[in-house]
Amino acid sequence: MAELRILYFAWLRERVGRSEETLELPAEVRTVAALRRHLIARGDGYPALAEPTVRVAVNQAMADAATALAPGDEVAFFPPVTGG
Amino acid sequence: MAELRILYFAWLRERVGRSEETLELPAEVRTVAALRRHLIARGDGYPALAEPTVRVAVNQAMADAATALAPGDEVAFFPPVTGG
Amino acid sequence: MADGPRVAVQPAPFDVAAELAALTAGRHDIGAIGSFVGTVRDSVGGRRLAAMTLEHYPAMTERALAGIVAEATQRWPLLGVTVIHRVGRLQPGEGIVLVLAASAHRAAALAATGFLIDWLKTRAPFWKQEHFDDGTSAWVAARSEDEAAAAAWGEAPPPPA
Amino acid sequence: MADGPRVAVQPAPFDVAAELAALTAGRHDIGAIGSFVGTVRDSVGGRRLAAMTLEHYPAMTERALAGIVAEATQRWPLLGVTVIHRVGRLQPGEGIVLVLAASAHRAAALAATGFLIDWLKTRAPFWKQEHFDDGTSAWVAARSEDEAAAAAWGEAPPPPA
Repeated sequence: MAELRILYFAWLRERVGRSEETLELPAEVRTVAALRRHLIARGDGYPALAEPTVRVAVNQAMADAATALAPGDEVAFFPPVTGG
Repeated sequence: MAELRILYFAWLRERVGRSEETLELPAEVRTVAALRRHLIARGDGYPALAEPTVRVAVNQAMADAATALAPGDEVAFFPPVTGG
Repeated sequence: MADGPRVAVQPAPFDVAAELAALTAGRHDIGAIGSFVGTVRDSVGGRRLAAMTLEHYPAMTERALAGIVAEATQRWPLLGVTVIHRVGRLQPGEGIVLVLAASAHRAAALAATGFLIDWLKTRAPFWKQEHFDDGTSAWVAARSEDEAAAAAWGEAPPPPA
Repeated sequence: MADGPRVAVQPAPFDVAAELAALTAGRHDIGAIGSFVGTVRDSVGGRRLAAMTLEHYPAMTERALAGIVAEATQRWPLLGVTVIHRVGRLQPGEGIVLVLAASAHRAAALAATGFLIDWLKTRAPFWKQEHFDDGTSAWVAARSEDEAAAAAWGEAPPPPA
């Protein structure tokens, strides 16, 4: 896969307006921080990703802004968890 | 009742050789400490009451050496508790 | 607590599911239930255990347990408490004690559960005697860790004689 | 642990008695079992709750729970662990989460129970949405007390982005 799979959960899913999408990885997007900027620039519901509380996981493991991305990765954005 | 009821539990019951007895309250026995001395002086198994870990309850409430005694009281001697 | 705490001392086994159901029956204000079950192990210090006998001081036991429960109820906003302690002869694997504490939130439920079992272990008049496979028996000695655990909750009653 | 921990994420209710029985079946080395049950309350902040929906991130959830259980198993000498978390729509009074931790002694069982639920609350990808009697819904906000409770156990993983 040359694409990223991107998932959204809880109120972020509602604000973005979708639960998942695929994205042909742009050349300049090499980190979580760059992906987040790229998505926010789309406007519509995406600026919700700028909320400072938003968490991110890459390939089902918690990640941070500096985490590197590669084609085929699964990236999930979500609010702080509230289970239990 | 002009008598004390005295109870013994666990290994103290085994050492003293009985689980309970009644005692006509001697005039000089007015506290738990005095009762303990009075019983220890009997010899046989009673010196087990001198063990420093022995606890005492008067009328089903934890007591100490200075607790006053009166006819009709129930006094229990026992080792540190180990339930749970 | 709407129905008051449930405190029992009994030779019969307890049924955790039934006790949980009774504690929460018709209650929708409970958000968290902490529980503790103590059971008889089959070996102690490398020796095989055949059985255990729990002796108690009947006239004092339920009163002591009720006092411990009252203290917990003062310290935390509890919506239900159950304490059941067995007495008599128990086999390895059998339950000895059950503590349940319910509250709106987990911090109170879990803290109260720990408090109840720690205080019960040092303040309720039960004594354990272990019966080994080789036919010998021994009274369990009180552990200083248990005293320390109980004391860590603070405000201990007057020291015993 | 002889049989390994049991971790499940499911829409169906859990059966505490059956889980306890499975955890302890044939085991006589267990002396203490701590447990925690989280349930749906019928009111929140003075508003009546009609139901709650638990959303999760399926590909990540069991992995996150297994990681939390592995951490508990490293920290305490556990003889059995069960973690079951429900997803989907739940009614007031229903169970949300069950944690069981068994050990030879109570200190480990109770500490592991508290650790498992504290870490689960801040590290497992579940989100609660509350549905009120008036037809409105709201996502539950994360509580700073939960972060503090989890952090108090030390050695937090790297902070999220």
